[in-house]
Amino acid sequence: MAFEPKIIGFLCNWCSYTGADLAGVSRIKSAPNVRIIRTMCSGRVDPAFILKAFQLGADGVIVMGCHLGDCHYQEGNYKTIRRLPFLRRLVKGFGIDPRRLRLEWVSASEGDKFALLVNEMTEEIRSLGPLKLSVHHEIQQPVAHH
Amino acid sequence: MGKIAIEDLAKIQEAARYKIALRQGAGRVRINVHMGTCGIAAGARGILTAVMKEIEARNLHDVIITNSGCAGLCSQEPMMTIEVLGEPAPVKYVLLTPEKITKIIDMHVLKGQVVKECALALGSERTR
Amino acid sequence: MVTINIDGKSVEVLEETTILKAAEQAGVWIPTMCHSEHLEPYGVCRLCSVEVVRGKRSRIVTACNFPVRGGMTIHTNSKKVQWLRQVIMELMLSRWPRVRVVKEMAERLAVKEPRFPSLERDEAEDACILCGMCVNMCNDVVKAGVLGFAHSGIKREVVLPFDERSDSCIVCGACAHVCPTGHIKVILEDYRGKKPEFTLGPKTPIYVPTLQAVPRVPVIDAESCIHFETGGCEICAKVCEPNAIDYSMQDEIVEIEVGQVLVSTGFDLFDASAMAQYGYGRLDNVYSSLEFESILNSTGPTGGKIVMKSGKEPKAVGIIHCIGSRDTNHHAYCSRVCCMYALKFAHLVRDRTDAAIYQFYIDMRAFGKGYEEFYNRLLDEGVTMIRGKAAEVVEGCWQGNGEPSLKIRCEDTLIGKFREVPVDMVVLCNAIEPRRDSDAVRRLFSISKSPDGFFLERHPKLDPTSTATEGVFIAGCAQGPKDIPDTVAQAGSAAARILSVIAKGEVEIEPVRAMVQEEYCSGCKICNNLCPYIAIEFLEEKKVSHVNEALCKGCGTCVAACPSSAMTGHGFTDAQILAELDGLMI
Amino acid sequence: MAYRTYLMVCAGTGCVANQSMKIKDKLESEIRKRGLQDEVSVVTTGCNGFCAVGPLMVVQPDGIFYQLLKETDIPFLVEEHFVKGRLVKELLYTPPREKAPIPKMSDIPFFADQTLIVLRNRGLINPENIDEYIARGGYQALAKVLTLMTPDQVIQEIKASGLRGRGGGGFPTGIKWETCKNVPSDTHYVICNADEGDPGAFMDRSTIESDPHAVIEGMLIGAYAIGSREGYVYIRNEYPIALERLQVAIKQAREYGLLGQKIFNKDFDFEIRIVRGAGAFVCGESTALMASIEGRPGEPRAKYVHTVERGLWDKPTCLNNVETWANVPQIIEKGAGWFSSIGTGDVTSDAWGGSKGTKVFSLAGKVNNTGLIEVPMGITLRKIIFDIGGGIKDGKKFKAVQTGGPSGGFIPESLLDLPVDYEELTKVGSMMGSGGMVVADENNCMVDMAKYFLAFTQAESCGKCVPCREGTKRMLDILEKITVGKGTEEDLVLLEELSNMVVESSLCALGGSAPNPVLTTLKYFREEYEAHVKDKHCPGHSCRELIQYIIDPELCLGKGHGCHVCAKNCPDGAIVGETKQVHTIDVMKCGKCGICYDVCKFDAIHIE
Repeated sequence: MAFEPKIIGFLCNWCSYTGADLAGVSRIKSAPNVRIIRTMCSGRVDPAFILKAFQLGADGVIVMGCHLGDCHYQEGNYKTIRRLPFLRRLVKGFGIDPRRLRLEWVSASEGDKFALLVNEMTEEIRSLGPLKLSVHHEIQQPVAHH
Repeated sequence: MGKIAIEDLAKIQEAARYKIALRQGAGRVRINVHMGTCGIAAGARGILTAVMKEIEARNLHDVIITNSGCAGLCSQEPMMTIEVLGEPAPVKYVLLTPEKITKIIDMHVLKGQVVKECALALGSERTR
Repeated sequence: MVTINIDGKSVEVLEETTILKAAEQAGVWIPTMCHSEHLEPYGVCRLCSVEVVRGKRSRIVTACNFPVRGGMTIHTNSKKVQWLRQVIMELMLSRWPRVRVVKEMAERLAVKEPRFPSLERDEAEDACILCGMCVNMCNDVVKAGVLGFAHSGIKREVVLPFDERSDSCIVCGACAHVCPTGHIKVILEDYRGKKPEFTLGPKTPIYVPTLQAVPRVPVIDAESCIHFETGGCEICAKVCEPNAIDYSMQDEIVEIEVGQVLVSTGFDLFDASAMAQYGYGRLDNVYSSLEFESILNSTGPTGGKIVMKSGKEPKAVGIIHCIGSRDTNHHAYCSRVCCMYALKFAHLVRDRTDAAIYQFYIDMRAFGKGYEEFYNRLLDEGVTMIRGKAAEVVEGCWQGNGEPSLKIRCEDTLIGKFREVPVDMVVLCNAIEPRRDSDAVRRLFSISKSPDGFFLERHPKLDPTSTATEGVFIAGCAQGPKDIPDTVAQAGSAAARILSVIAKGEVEIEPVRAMVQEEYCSGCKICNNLCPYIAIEFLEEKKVSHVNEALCKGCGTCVAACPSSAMTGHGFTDAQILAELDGLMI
Repeated sequence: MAYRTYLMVCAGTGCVANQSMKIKDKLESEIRKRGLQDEVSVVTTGCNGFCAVGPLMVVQPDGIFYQLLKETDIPFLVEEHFVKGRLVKELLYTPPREKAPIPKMSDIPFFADQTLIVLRNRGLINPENIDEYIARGGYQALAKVLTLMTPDQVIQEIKASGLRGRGGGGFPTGIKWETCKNVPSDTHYVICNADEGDPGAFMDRSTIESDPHAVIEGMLIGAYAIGSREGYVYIRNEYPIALERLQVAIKQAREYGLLGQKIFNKDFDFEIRIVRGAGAFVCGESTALMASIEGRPGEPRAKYVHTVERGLWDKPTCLNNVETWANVPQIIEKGAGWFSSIGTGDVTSDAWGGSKGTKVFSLAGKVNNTGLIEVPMGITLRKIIFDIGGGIKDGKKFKAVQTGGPSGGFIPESLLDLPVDYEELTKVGSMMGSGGMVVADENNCMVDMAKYFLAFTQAESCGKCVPCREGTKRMLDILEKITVGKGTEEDLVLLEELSNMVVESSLCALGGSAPNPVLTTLKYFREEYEAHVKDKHCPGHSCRELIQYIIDPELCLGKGHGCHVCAKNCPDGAIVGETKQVHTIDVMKCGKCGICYDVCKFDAIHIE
């Protein structure tokens, strides 16, 4: 069966998570590949989580937050916009294609934009194929030990 | 003169009193120097100046100096008539010289005594 | 107070009031021709001469400016006074035979034919009778000091400086207002950049916005009020008994501590001039819905009479729906209320005039209770409903009497034909759109907006009147176009939500907070200036940071930034998120 | 240097206009030529009042009065009188209808019958020299007031003196000062009204030209009494010499500390500013004058609130005429008793009960001795006109005298024995007014004179109120109709009715008094109006349309032998006749210019 990418989405509670909810309410069809974690603000997303996600086998990570200026906590997304681009250059070092990590602003009213992003990301990761990291092998083995 | 006080008023008044008095034609003594052509020729002008000098020297404020035409006695020129308020008749003095003038002014004008030796006669036609 | 006797009646008045005022109080009429209550008495026409007797002396004085004193007897109609008035009247009538106020006063004083020949130069109906009221008004009240008298004696006349248009004239029209003969005309043309057009606005600088205004109190438009221009006039202050007028009032910024806010900032009307084809702002008699609403309003500029700019009643009225609504170039959404008020307009036009009415609609959305029945009633009343979006409004004159009028071009989809409907007046149903400053307001209350620009409610179905932000509620058209019943319902619900919180006395807040584990904290202070709410302070003695729980909103930014993971966030600890990650990976 | 003789050369406007300044220069040069410059001093003085015989000079201390001087007479005069001491008979004054000249000024009736208070210094002092004013006792009154008298005492003195306004109204000055003083205010103003707008009146001008300091001292005393620190003199711009002399006097007074701060080191400051009138007659009225000082157009306001309460810039203001102010120093110096001993009536009980002191009149018209006279109140018109005035010119018959300028009335011969004072003149329909006195003789047409004065007031009307603006215009139209022979009987009735209306309801005194000339001529000379209306004939022979020029055949042929001079000069070619024949005038063509009447040496032409 075709490769189904696993994408982790970190969504901020006030804008993108509500946008996603709106997409659902508006019955917009979109790919199920993105698995969502809700954080109070996109600023809460620690780069460590993203790396952990890749480590745990995620093929792509997308972080969504409010448009600049809309953040419920005034400046949360300004921190994110400094961390994420830096992180994207960093992951190259781990052999992860930067396109597997994206940062997008989705406001509460942009349900269709959320769906669009999800489909777009899914196709892109599918084209990139599964993420093969040397670390993946050890993980499988210990699991096998149990 | 700058800011004046009330006392200055009197001073100014005093200084100009003679001028004003003359202008009002008020005076106690009237000296009339006869200046007909012959009188002038006989030196009446000098007499007039002398009289004025004497008056000014003594700072008299009530003497009127006038001149008039010839009195008719050309031989006695220069002549002058002195009339004093309250005196019955004017006195005519003749053959005058500056020296006589001072004597006449002292004696007659100031003390009211006629200087006989210089006087021609008592009385003459009224000028007023 | 002093008592005086006027024509046998004894009157008590304040000392120093004029005989004229005392006479008014005693109900005695005294003729005046150069008197106005706004101005100091001028006393030049002398018509108001009366006979005053004090002790044994009687004399003739002018009533308008003679100060009253105790024990005075005044005869306002003695033989001598009547004779004086008659001769003066004859003089005025002979010089100004056709001036209305002069003719009326002459009649009242029974002066028929003047015994003097006319001067053959002031025979116009609006001749100047040299009463001086305009000059005094301009100099003493308005204080612009433009008008004045020139020449003396019989050649005396009122002049502008150098007989030219004066720059210090503030075009207030006070002189024309006070001129008894209409000699002074204010020329309505482009004068110093002020283009006087038929404004629906107020006629005077001080006005009550509308009789339904809350509070129903007059306001002063500082732009056009004489006082703010020259420091003069102040007539409104003089006539206001409770002297409630204080020119020095300024706008004040008032800060009020509140727990919760209901944002019901309403809507803006779509500017129809953006759709040039309808000629709004270009053609006469093309009104927006709100302008037509003010014409219908009985306290509005036309007092409720439906009139065109020319002042005449229209013979035919066209009402065009969906201007700016249901239009991808402007607003895709339907403004919801236009259909119904358009029907109301049609009904009122039918009721107040006998004009033919045409409505151009796409779909008649009579969705509410009793709405459909109203629509059917309108159909019975003979309103022509044309199903088809009006394409264009053009000029045309169809009544053949040279009266300018309009033509509406549209396609009648029901009969599949192209039609050109001749009308006199067009009413556009402008779309309801978010306020121009809604973005700023949104950021102020940190609430977000929906795709059409209105404020975003927490949940479109389950919670339309509150927002994602705690304590901020919305209601009315700020949340989206709606009519009055819906707005009232929303307002009620928002108020109820607010009251319920107030009733509880305290507010539950989510326990999401950041906290410093002092053992791990290395005192690096990275988190200190990170926090937008300055909730993290540095304890000098312990050399560790500490979170002020009251200020912290729990966004977690500091948790992510802490290099030694000393900062944890309740409810969103690292462990919890990582656990979620694990969960997602199977 | 004490001079023995002073030549008091008159430098009033009238004499200056007749070249008296040139005469003065000639005198000085002739005296210098003869070396008499240390004995004889030439002094220019203010107007002596005898304008008819100007330019004139008085030789003091002899008191000899020389008149009608010409520059060419001077060398002979200096030689004759100052060198030889003989009078020059031709230059002396010979009263009309008499042969012998009268050398002494004090013997000339024109001067002898006058009582000088306001004009006491005229001809005696040089007005531009403050010392001469002080020498004549000037500023003693001010010193007395500032040292010995309180403001109230000054006011009581003026009230006791019975002095009344010389501007024309005759309001008791003492009461005016007292009311003004008692009005509480931080500022009081004192004004001297030297506008003197009526034609033929020049009393104020001569008073200021001869003795400006009298006015200044009077204002100082008034200001002290009222408690004012600021005074204005509103003087006509058409009086250049008076204006200049006033400015010089004020400058000198200021130098002597008599104006400015701490006058006589007393706690009294006073400053006088001069405001020049722009030539409007109405600005002689107090409220119009004050409006003019404030820079507003000169229009009167209703005086229901008197200017003593609210005048200049709404502050209490005391406005008096030049002559009133000039009387004040004398009253203070010589006491109220002395002043009230002159004039009529009794003012002890009622301030309006009498007219005290003297009045300066400008005698003009058809009298021989036209000029400026100051006579005691109560003197009869006959004495003024015939004794002082030297009777009617050319022996013509007296017809009427007009007192009070254009606001006054005409008084017929029957009332010549009327004593001149406020009440009497008002009773007969005229008024004291400023003091203009114009004598008319048989050749004056009363209607024409009334028209002349009304034309003046109508032209000077400020136009503010309807009765005066419209009323005087219509009255003038009617008078014009009458003087061209188109007047009707109803016109006379209408004229009288209009006049009474204008008097009763006009806003200010200009309108209130403008009809007086018409009303008095109607009252006393009704028959002349009737003549104009019914027989289209002008008794005074001056209304052009109503007179004819006729040649008397006997005189023309008999004496003139048809000299044809009149025909040659007649502009209209209306005289028919050849030389040596009787000439006749074609009435239709005759333009009534009167040239033939003037050129005919044989008086063959007379007017019907």
